[in-house]
Amino acid sequence: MILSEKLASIGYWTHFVTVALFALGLIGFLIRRNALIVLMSLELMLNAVNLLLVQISMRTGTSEGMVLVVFVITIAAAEVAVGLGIILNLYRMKKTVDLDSFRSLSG
Amino acid sequence: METLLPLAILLIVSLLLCVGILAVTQILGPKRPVPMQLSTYECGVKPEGGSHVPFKSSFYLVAVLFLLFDVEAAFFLPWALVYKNSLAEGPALFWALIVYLGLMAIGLFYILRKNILRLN
Amino acid sequence: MNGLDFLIAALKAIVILVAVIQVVPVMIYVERKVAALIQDRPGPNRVGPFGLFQPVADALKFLLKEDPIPHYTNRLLYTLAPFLSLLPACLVIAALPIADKAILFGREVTIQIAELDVSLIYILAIGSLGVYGILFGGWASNNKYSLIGSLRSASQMVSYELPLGLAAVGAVMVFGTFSLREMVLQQEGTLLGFLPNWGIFYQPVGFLIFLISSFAETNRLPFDLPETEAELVAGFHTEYGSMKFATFFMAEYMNLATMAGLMTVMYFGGWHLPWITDAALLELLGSQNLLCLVQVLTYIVKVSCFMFLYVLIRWTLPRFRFDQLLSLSWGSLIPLGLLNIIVSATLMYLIGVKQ
Amino acid sequence: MVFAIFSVFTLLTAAGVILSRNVIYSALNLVLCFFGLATLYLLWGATFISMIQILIYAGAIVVLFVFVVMLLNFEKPIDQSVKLPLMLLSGAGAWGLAFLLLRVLSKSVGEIPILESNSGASVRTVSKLLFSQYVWPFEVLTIFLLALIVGIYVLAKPEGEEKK
Repeated sequence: MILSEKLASIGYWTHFVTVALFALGLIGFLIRRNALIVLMSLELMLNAVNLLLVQISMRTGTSEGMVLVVFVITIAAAEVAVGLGIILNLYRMKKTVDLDSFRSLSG
Repeated sequence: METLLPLAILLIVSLLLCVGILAVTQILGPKRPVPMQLSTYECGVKPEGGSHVPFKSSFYLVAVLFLLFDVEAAFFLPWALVYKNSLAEGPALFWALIVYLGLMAIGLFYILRKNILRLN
Repeated sequence: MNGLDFLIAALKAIVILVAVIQVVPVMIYVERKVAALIQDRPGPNRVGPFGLFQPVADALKFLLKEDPIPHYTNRLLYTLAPFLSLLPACLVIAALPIADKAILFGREVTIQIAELDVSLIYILAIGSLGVYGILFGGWASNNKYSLIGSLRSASQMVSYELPLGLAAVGAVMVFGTFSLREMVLQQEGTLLGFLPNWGIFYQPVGFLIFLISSFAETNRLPFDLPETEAELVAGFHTEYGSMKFATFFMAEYMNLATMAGLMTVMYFGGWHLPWITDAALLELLGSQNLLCLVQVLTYIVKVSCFMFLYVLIRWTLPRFRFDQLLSLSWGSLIPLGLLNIIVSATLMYLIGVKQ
Repeated sequence: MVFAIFSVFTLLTAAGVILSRNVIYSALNLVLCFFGLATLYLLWGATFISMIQILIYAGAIVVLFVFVVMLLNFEKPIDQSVKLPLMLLSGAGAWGLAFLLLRVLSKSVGEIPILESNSGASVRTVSKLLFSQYVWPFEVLTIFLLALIVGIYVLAKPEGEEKK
């Protein structure tokens, strides 16, 4: 397949994939109460952003988008490391990872 | 695209191989389930307690440190790719490495010093 | 894209995959024979001449065994786990450049399944997916021994991925490319007039780190903690039997072959014969396809040497303890890998300045 | 065509992540989802990002998730009583937002003309850019990772001390 043809496939359909991925992440973030799955949903949203960045990068022929993706991946790794550390500590206290049971900060 | 076609075929063939292995054992193998065979194996002794042991956070620490260092090691790869060709343009990349590696070494030294992984 | 393209692609993928799977029976036989030799007993000698058909008998036996799925296990994951470890092992061979070009149906075909420009990272990345088979297998078995075994083995695999990556960085620095094919092409000829121009002479420390890590990465003795028969029953595959059990072993042997192949490519000149360039060899042989055959044979011989080393070491060295294993990786190999990078960078910089 | 297959695969597995009752299935779906995304990048020619995606996301981040799932002991499943109105509300909200985003994207990104020769996105140029123009953000990121190592130690320390 020639290049322009390949790039033509980065069209409306890819926008749909991007936003659908983001929406799925958002829904998971909102409806699930398991802290681990909430964290995973967060990852899905970050990946939707990555998808968009790569898309723009391929469209414009510049590398900035890719560099940003590398940074986003690092941040995602950091977020997961700390997030899971916190979840482990919470589990140690409450023996559950149900987000509804962590109410000690609310009034 | 042309380079990806053999890869796609390899993926399909490997999937077929997996399905094939599963199917062949299902067809050829006899089925004589006995209760003892289907229970948890603990050296022939009756299974004791639940199967999920209380966790040790050292496993978590290994995994999380792996994650962080994997990210850092992954950054070395693009650096190494352009290093050889950048030598003609001056030592900028060399100093970038020194700073980067210094920071990474501090991190590594910290975990070894604090004995986070309970090595000794 | 036409039918011929498709045919060539399919041929490449299937032939190379089948060839790599052949490593499994050969290794079973070699391993048992060498074990017998070292332990001073005859080894397999009943099936066929010199017991040569023993692997076939083993395979048949595995296939004809009952394949129970114990209660208490998570059926889906239990069934899926062996294939989660086999699939990456199959996919990873796509990036190995086995030989240069052959003439097939009147066109030039490279003997490499996928000519990616990032084939080195491809192997590292897909190889790192192999850990899921172990993790899910141990979890789904719902057995204490399996769970602990899989956690330990996964910790081991992830700990040794780092030195593997760092050693690879050294090679990337020297060759200035991620493409394994280009790496091999750069290793033609001689170094200083009398040495073959191989990666090991540029990255001796990197090679050592890579070799040691590859033992751990493929769960071989002296790092076979997943299978410590005496301590953990059998580690993560305690509850597995029949062909599912064999599938884990297939994946292990295929990973072994990939690691040996990768070392050959990165440090031992891939398909090149020492001291003779491809052009001179082509003149000698007269045909591109014959040259390709010689290259494939060279590659296979080099890989076999590594495989034999794996077998020898398995039956000569004692096993490491778990904390020794972790401290070898985090306390020795990773710092050594960083040191290797910085020393190589400094040397390259100094040589570059002098020119 | 191949692209469509893998994007549908990605979306299905993403749905699997948020809908699975068992966390371990979510993790499995997450791996497959990241694998699908990596394939999409590969199909577009962004090979380096594709491999980094597998190496770090599928090979490290989800491994950490699976480790935590294996270490925690889930006796009773959570999420049994998700209220239906809440679910519908959040679903509708999210899809509404998605629709809005889709419109915005096709108006903004969709208008960017597709370059005929996109040599700009090769591995080499990405690496060069990362280590020339973006070298300072990059070093700051390293300091950030260093801080993270210390943070992780503080987070996971107490249990380690009890063990002694």
